[in-house]
Amino acid sequence: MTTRTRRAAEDPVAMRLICIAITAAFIIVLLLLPLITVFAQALAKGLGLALSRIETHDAWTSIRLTLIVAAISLPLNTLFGICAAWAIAKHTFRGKVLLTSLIDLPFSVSPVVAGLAYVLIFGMQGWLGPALRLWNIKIIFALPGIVLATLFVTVPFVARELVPLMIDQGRDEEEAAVSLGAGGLQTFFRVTLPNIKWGLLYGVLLCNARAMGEFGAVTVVSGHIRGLTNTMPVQVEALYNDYEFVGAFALASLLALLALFTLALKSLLEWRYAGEIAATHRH
Amino acid sequence: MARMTVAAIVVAALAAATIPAAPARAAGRTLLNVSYDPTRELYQALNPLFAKEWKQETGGTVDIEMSHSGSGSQARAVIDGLDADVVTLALASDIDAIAQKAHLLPPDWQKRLPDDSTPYTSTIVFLVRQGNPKKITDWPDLIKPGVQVITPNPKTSGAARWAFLAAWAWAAHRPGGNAQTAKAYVAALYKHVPILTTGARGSTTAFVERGIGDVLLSWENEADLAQAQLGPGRFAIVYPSSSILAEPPVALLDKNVDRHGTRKVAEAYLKFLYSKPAQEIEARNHYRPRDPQVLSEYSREFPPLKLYTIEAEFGGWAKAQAKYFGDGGIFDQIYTHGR
Amino acid sequence: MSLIVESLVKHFTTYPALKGVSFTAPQGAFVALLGPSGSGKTTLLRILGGLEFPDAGAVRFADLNWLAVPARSRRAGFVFQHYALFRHMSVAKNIAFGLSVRPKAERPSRREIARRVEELLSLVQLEGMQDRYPSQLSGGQRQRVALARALAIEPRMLLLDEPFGALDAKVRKELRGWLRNLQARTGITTVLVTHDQEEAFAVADLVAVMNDGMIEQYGTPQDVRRAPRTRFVAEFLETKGRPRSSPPLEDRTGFHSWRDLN
Amino acid sequence: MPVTRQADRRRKPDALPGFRLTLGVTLFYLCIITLIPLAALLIQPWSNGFHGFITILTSPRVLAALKLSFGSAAIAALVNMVFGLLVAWTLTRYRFPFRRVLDALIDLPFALPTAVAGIALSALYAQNGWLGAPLERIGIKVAYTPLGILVALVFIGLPFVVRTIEPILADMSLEAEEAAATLGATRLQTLARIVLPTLAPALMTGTTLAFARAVGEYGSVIFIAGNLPRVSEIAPLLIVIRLEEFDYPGAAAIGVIMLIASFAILLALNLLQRRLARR
Repeated sequence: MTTRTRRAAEDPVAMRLICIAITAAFIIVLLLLPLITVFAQALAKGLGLALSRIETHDAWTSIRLTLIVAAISLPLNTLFGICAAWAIAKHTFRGKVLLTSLIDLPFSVSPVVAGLAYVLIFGMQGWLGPALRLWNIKIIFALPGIVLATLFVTVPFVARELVPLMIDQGRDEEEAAVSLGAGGLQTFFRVTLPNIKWGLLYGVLLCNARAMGEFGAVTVVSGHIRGLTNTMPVQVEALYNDYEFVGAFALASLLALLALFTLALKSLLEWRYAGEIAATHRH
Repeated sequence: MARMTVAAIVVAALAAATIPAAPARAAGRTLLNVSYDPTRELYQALNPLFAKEWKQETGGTVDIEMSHSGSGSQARAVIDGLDADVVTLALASDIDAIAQKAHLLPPDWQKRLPDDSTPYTSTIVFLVRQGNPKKITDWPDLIKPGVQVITPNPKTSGAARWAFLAAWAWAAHRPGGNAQTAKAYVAALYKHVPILTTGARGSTTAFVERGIGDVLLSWENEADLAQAQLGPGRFAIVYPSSSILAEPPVALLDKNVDRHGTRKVAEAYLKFLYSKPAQEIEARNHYRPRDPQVLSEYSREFPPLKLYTIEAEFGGWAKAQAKYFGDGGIFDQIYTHGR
Repeated sequence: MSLIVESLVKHFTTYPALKGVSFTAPQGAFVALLGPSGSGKTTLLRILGGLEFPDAGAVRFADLNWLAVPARSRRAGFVFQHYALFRHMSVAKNIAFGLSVRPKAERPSRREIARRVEELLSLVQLEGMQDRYPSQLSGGQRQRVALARALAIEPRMLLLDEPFGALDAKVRKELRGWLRNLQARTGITTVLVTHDQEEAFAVADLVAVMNDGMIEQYGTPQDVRRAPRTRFVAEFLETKGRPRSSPPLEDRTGFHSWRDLN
Repeated sequence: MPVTRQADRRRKPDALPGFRLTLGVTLFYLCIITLIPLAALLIQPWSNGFHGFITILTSPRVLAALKLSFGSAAIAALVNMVFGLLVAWTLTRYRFPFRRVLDALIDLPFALPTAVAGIALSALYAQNGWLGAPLERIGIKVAYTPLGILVALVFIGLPFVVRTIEPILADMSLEAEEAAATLGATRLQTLARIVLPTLAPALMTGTTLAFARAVGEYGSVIFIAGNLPRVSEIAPLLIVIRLEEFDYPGAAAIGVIMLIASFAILLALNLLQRRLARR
């Protein structure tokens, strides 16, 4: 007899097959098909046309603007995330729950609301608009506004990655470092940072993906000046509305490639450093 | 990891350093033209020509930056500080709003240029699918059972407001027609509208690319463009018995051009739109030119039809905007009672 | 140079941890803080190490207002209950840490640090283990690395928090004797926290029996054993070999599953 | 003598340095980036008093938009709860080909810009799209209907549920399940009475997060929703429309309601987690 007895915590074969089938179907239909659609639509009329659409001046400038916005937002939000995580995870104080909720807030606030809030402050009809105009400082409908809107929506990404990780790790090692004579920065760079680097990298990755892909908040403050204040997602919408479907999906494919790159890098990290990540996750 | 952070900060600093250089405008050399959705191709053709003429006349160079979106949202952006030198929008009330709320130009701006500051006109036509399967020839066909009409949201789209008024004018002028019957007709019409996009482009996309609806109420130029670019032979334009004379006006924003020192070039730019070569380009882009000579040259492209005017029928945009599209206006009433 | 602890009071948000604790110990003494979990001994130790601060009271050591000295300047070698080794550093790096973070002017040369590490490794009998990582060591070995790390900074005071708690009985006994010898040789004032009376009596010169945030009795092991002064002490000494209760987990706030959001 | 710490009586000293610096940076940054702008938003809608605020919010169109946003977000969150649980279970417990690829794809909605997701979904579910065409034949319309909104919201919400319960599932020891089995429980009983209760807090957290995110979603929805007032017009879109109609108080009023709702959800969630962590 070759009947194999099932282990107690194992599910019946039928259940396993059904679960796997549903999971695969669900992920393929819900997630994979839209992704493929982006590339299929971009290449619908040939690779050459898709590439030529990316090479236009407006597309290039939107790519450049997107990179600049990400390059400014990332370090700022990384610094913020580290500071917030250090304060929240390594110390006790009143109002911690409130503070974490505030950090989380941009994450569930509609990005449109964020854009609206900046318009209300910096717009010509807003608080600071007229004064800024007097000084000839441009915030909304220019780079600073786009950066601010992006910062708003990406504020929580690094912090929410680091805080639970650092809470999990406790204060022991930092206390040991201090009792051995290390200063604050030494403690952080030599003890804390090596332990959180993968979490930090993961947070930065997600933050970057969101910063480059933000649409709702940016579209409200961008001004839609082609070749000047259109970020890639805004340009995608503009092209889409111009019937430039190939162009829209070509630019969208770049963003989709970025997303794939993010996923690949994340999976690679998890796979390559699985041991280390697990080790730094728990004792 | 520390090195990575440092590298990221350096990159950011470098990026930040390059920024002021990028959008910096050399005074008087750059014009920002804030326009509405369908004019993209038009100004793409017009701008280089103007730059060339300007160079010939003055020796200076001029760069014209374009911003396109729904007419209403563009006006909003300008009011909120989008630093436009000239606006070329879909209808006068959007520029009125800029005058009222941001005081960037005088209230009588429309008198400053010929033809109510509209160098070209257009109208609302029907775009139907190949072979006109639902046999749509005029306004009454739109409210036949089973017909789906695509038109954007009049609250945000200029084209939609023109379409609304075209329908209204037709209904009010038919035998026995009055405001009551017009309202009933328009209410019935909007019951046939399955989706309401924010801009003209969105509704064209839905109709052409996504295959929704039987008839699109469209700008004449937009319908031509859709037919030419998106699907030769897939669509046909139907001219109804009457429509409206759509006048998309242009204006320079005094406060902004004075601050930028661009008044001269902005004035020249707007005047250029009335010149013969410009009128030719406008005609080729399916806008009806004001110049009678050019218009007659292209008369084949623009079948004559009865066009009501906003002035004569509705007492001008200032009145029409509040009455039909303001809060609690007729459009709101139709919608509240409709669904 | 003696250690003087005067009426330390410490409240955590909900309960008092120390309710006025005083004792003195001469230079070079080996003091054991003995008591059940929750009696305040770890809090007291952490105050001595500069990791916790009392609400009231004073500590004098080496003729200094000890509480005013920041933790990093105290040179108090702290051995944590769970060792708190730097898990991303090799054994050698762990031991060298305290020396390598000194300001440039005071920092020994690389070679000097390497020499010291070697010395300490042989002292704790871990020769040849310098390139291992903490995860590759046994409990007893980790324990000795932690000790070597604390000794590397030439501590003025050695603070041990249940140092043998996580080890099995045989290793515990072995290390205990070794520690006693080491302390005798170096003459560093040492405070050890334990709930195991046998351990306390075996290594310490002086034993402070703690209960509920107070010292019930303080004296030599012989005195305490011979003449328990309170009922608590008597009862505590009787319950020999009572099952080890697990130490309370560190208070965790609400963000435990925050990580899981993304 | 070193500087004594008695100078500051408000806060107990702490062995780990940098608390005040990092908290200061955190608060300053939050103020600049989020709090001040949101305060500006909160001030805006009261120009016509409380009554005006209420009037804006109780107009049928606004009510319908809010109902649609919160309702479809709730349904999407429930769909994600069910499928997310199943997906997470399958991905952590079973081994099968391409498991890693499927697992990696879960994060796609985090990484893919919402506007790209929006145009992709609407192309996919349009009448002539790969999925839209066959669905149309069996009489189901997705694009440009409220169903399309649901699809977009399920899309963006899935990773929240899966990624929240996956680590708990992975950490969960098989021993408890095996113990249940030795005590005579059937597999189904074990799943229902041992596994599910253990997962419940995380499942709830993930579902709430998916909900909170879906309520405010804009980019992926506007392309696929018909944007028909009172049928398929979501609240964030109505904010944009109000803005374009120069109706700042109207836009801000809807924004304020959504802001309050999301903050309440998050606060409740964080308090809940704190309570659960104490258990």
